[in-house]
Amino acid sequence: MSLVTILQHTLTGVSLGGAYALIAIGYTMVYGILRLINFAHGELFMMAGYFMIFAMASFPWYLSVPIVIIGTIVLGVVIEELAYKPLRSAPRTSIMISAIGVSYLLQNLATYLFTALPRGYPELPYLKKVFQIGDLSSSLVTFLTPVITIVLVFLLMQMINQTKIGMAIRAVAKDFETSQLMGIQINNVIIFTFVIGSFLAAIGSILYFTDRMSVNPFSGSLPGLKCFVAAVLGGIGSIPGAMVGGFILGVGETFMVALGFSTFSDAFTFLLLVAMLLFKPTGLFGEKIAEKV
Amino acid sequence: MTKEVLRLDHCTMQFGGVVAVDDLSMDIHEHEIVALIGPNGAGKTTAFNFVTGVYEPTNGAVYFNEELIVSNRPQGKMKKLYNGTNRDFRKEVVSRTPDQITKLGIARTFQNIRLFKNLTVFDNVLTAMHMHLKANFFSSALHLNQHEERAMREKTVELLRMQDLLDVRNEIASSLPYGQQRHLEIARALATKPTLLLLDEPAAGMNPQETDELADFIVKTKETFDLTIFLIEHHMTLVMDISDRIYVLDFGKRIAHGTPDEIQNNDEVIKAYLGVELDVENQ
Amino acid sequence: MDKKKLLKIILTALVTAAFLFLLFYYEQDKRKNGHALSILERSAIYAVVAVAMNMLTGFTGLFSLGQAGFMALGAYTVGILTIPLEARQNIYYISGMNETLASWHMPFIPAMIIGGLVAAVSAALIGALILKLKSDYLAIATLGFSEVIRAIIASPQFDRITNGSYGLKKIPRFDTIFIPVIISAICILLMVLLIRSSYGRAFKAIREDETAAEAMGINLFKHKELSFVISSFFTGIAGGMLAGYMGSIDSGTFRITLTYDILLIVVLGGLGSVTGSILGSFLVTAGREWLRFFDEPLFIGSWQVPLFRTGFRMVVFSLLLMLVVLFYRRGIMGDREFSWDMIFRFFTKRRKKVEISSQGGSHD
Amino acid sequence: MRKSSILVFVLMLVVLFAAFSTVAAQDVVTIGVFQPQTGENGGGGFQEVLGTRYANTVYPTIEVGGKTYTIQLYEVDNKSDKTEAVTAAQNLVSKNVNAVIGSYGSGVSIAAGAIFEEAQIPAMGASCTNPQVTLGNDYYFRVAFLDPFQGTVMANYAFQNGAKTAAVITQLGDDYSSGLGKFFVDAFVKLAGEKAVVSQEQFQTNQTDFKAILGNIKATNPDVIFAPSSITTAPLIIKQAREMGITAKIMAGDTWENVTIIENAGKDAEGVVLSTFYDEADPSTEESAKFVEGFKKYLVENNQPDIIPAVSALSYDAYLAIYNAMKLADSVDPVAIRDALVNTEFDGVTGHIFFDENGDAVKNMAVIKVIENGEFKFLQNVTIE
Repeated sequence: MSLVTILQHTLTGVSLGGAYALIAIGYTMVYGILRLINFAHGELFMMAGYFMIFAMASFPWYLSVPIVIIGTIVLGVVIEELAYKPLRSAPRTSIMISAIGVSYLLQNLATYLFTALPRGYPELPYLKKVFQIGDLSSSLVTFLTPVITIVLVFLLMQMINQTKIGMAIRAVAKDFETSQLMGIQINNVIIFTFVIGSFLAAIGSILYFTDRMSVNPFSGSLPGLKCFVAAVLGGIGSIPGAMVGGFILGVGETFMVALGFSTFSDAFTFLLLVAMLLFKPTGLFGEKIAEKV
Repeated sequence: MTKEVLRLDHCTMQFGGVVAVDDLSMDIHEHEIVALIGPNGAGKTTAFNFVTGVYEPTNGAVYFNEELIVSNRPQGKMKKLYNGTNRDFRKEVVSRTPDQITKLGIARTFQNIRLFKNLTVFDNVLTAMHMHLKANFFSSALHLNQHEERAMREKTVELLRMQDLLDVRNEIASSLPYGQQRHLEIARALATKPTLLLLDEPAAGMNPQETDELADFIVKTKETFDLTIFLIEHHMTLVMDISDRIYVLDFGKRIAHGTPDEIQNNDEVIKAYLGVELDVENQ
Repeated sequence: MDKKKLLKIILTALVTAAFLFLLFYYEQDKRKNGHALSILERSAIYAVVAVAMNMLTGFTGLFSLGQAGFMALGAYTVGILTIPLEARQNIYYISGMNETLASWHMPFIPAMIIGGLVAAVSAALIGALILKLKSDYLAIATLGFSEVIRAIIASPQFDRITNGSYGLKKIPRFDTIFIPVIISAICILLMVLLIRSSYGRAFKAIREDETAAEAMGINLFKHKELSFVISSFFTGIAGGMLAGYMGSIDSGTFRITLTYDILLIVVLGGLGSVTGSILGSFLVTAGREWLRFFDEPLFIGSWQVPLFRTGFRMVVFSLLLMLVVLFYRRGIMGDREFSWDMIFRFFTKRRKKVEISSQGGSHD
Repeated sequence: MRKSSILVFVLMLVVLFAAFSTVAAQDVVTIGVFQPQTGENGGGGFQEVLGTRYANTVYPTIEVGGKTYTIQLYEVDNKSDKTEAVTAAQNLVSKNVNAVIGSYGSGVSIAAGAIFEEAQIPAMGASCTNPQVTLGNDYYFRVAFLDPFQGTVMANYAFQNGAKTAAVITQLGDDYSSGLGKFFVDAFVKLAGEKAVVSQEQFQTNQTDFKAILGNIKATNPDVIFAPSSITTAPLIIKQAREMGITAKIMAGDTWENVTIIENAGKDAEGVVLSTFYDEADPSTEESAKFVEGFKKYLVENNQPDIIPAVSALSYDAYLAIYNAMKLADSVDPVAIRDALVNTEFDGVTGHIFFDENGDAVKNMAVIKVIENGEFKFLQNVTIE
């Protein structure tokens, strides 16, 4: 494998990883607070793709992007309110099943509304411009994705660490019951978490689909699962962890395929997950939680 | 003196930098009722937990019937972190899982009752006999061990009768009143056929009358089942009434040891513990 | 009391006989009843997987999402071993078949049992790795392994064994519905016996409280592994039956959606209820067919009802399931089992209500 | 509460069941339309359904045995899923259909084949090109050519147009893609030598990122890339390849003749070459001319782009084949239709059609098209003897 090829693969991997990272943050934040694998998050990401297609059909891009973001946030919060909130006191299995149900529903709904045919993703100006550096060739979005990811993660970290709501999020993630007793409005915190998760999913969706150019009702499910794995890798509940996990996964997967093991690229993802859970269950950046007997 | 049943040998339990139990040594002899008392957070339950294999002690050993069952020394990072009193680290490392320890004949109850909540009272006790199942997996799964199964059921009925739980045997465990849940937990522990029974605050949440009954009951159970009992309890009247000997822990350290009378008159105990806690507990 | 018992036995016998008679009646005109028969056949197969999953999730408290993978192992084993020798050349038309395997052939039942064993052995290996994981992590890990199994089956490296991407066909299909129904009944019976045995009680103890179970001398790993392996064995058997039902299989059949289908059956029927799972598998399988009219344009007079078009069925179906999950959380049966007493009570209560209301009514 | 909900549930089921049973009519021939309308191949399946529906409007009745029968279509969705396909096929059998058309996607056709054979109902595949569909099944026929032929055609075309090296991308677990890829490799190696295929890559179902694969292909710098795959993946492969600066000619099989690809891949799709069954610009038969005119209108009526998908033409021909067989048999009995199909010969939209001993249409000509200015343009006919 020549150096150019390696660089090309690395670029691909990092860019893929950036998009993974943005989605993984949604998983990690929700899991941190509700201890719920939000299976529907991948579908939210897919729906954001469709929102963009319809927004761009009637509006210029600078209006479409906010529309997509708002639409995705609304959808994310609606899912929370309708499918998770009523089950707050139910066993964890019930909520998880509800999440699987929502993801199933969204897939079927998308198939029904938009047919199973893939839809072309609209091009945002500038983003698809192809760059040529020596033998390396790539579009702007590929370069931009990891940069945007890192910037957003930085801003998010600032918010979590500096603001009041960020503090509330950390408190709830640490101890649900106690923070409730301390007078934190749990439901507001949860809604806010979903707002952030959905916002990032919308951005991730724009970057991901601009790079991959078409959306179909199933384009969310596998990336969704992988992003959860990324979140676990980084340590569930940890935002920088989710980002690092996303990059590891993106690069690792790309090289697996590049080395001719595409059959096993998914296997690689899940084996990585199992290995991580067995040897360092808290992930790279996670905190250890002691269990009381 | 009678046979030694349980011995803790310089046991230290440390979580990160916090020393929960510091260099605890104690022994319990056959047919004794020994109580471990101390203020909240003194490390009593922690001691139970490493005896029963839930935790591994950071350093020290546990002997059961003079056989070494648990032994550990600080390893890796723990070695640097170690700040227990005893620097005399043990050599051998022996670890057992809770189920292995139960198989040796040590049964326990839990401070915050851990019943099989959605099973019936009857099944709670019957389940605890699974450990002694003689039939192999296939004959059990195919119900070919009818004889054994019947014997187990009879035994369960007997245990429930002794605990006055026979009338409620088809109730769901979590629907029982608190006192009965405690009794059920003891019945379930007895079903594992222990020789040493560890009771973690059995009187917690009971009214005075129930507590009195419990005291009688513990003594009676000890006799009937030929048991040795190791008890954690806050309820001083109960402890003083039934214990043969008492160990007192404060901040993980053993501060006193002796008969109930000796403990009641021990200045250090009164200072560390009785003065503060008894008022609250015996209101 | 004895009278009631006798009544129950008679009722059970009657219902069984009625069911068998229905099957027999359907069998008389297989062509006309083909659709109904295939729904029943598929329900019977799904019931086995659903009960197996329930044993793991509902009774042992291990949330596993690996069903599709273990079904794939069972199905491929049956496929490879039962395809008639003369058809094999045609099927492995791309890379040919492994010489040793090419000469192996056996009837359905032994092949199915081997399929179950293959699934069980794989489960034992996977279980040893991952059963220490806690609830949702376990779910994701099993789901992952299920995908790994599927990827391996489809990989070109295994072309000569599994026929890789090309799938298997000409697997002998069941001649009569009685074969799958009887096998399924036997499997479910075996699982029920296990659940009601001492081991079953130990499983439930683990579900209820791991720490307490361990303190009662129950070895967590051994019992979890046991539950996982046995559940996978029956899942493999069901996979083998699925191969016999479909006649042709490929790796695409065993995607995550298959696992989700089974999960929905279990949830609909009630976690912890065997009869619930059986009922659920019938309702889900048949419900999908019944809901087919949602896919066709509906006219009331000359007015075309909006929304009714292809795909609507699945939307309605998933909405129904969400409703169950949200408002009927414990499923149809909860964690109870069907019993005649339940029916008796249902009627006596109703009668009482009627009596009360008729008394009230006597005033005017 | 609980009981009343059970009652409601039972009632609901009863109502559903009642609604489900249909009313039988007299003098009706039913043709089952066995197609995926949802799932992975939902899009292509729908295009085939349209072709059949249109054929039904053109030939709504048939006179057989002195009686006039109304031809009714009975559509079932096999959801692109084999398990569903079995139930869907059984549904058709139970509905006593006289013949079946379908399906898009070879896998589901193979799954249903055994059931149709058992029930002795003739089935006419439209675009399922895998040899396994008809092989060893006396009741399955098809109007399309086969993958081995198609693979050879594309290999020949590539070689004749100066390609010395080729890369192949196929989808794991997809018999169409893997099979066609394999036939191409075999044929190309025969023509251009052992080392002519420089790279063979596979991707997973639902994979959307092909850059790793394409990165490898870029490194081997082939003259052509042969990437038979579903229409879902096609635009992704095309666009990502161009973005990465790969200039090799991209080629594929019949599935790619679908407007979706041009819509989604935009100008990157220019120059893509594919083999297909039929060219609307070159109506070879009388039927064909009639079809082009009528079907375009029909497409517009149904809110579809007015470019005729080849699969629609094929499913129209599948309908015609059964229609002609019924005429020839002078009966609507399924077995009689099957027996007549063996001898049926007619001019369809996609050419003159008759069937060989396997039940495959004897076709030795494929149409090669290229995407130019956002349209599929006829390039040449390739005939292989």
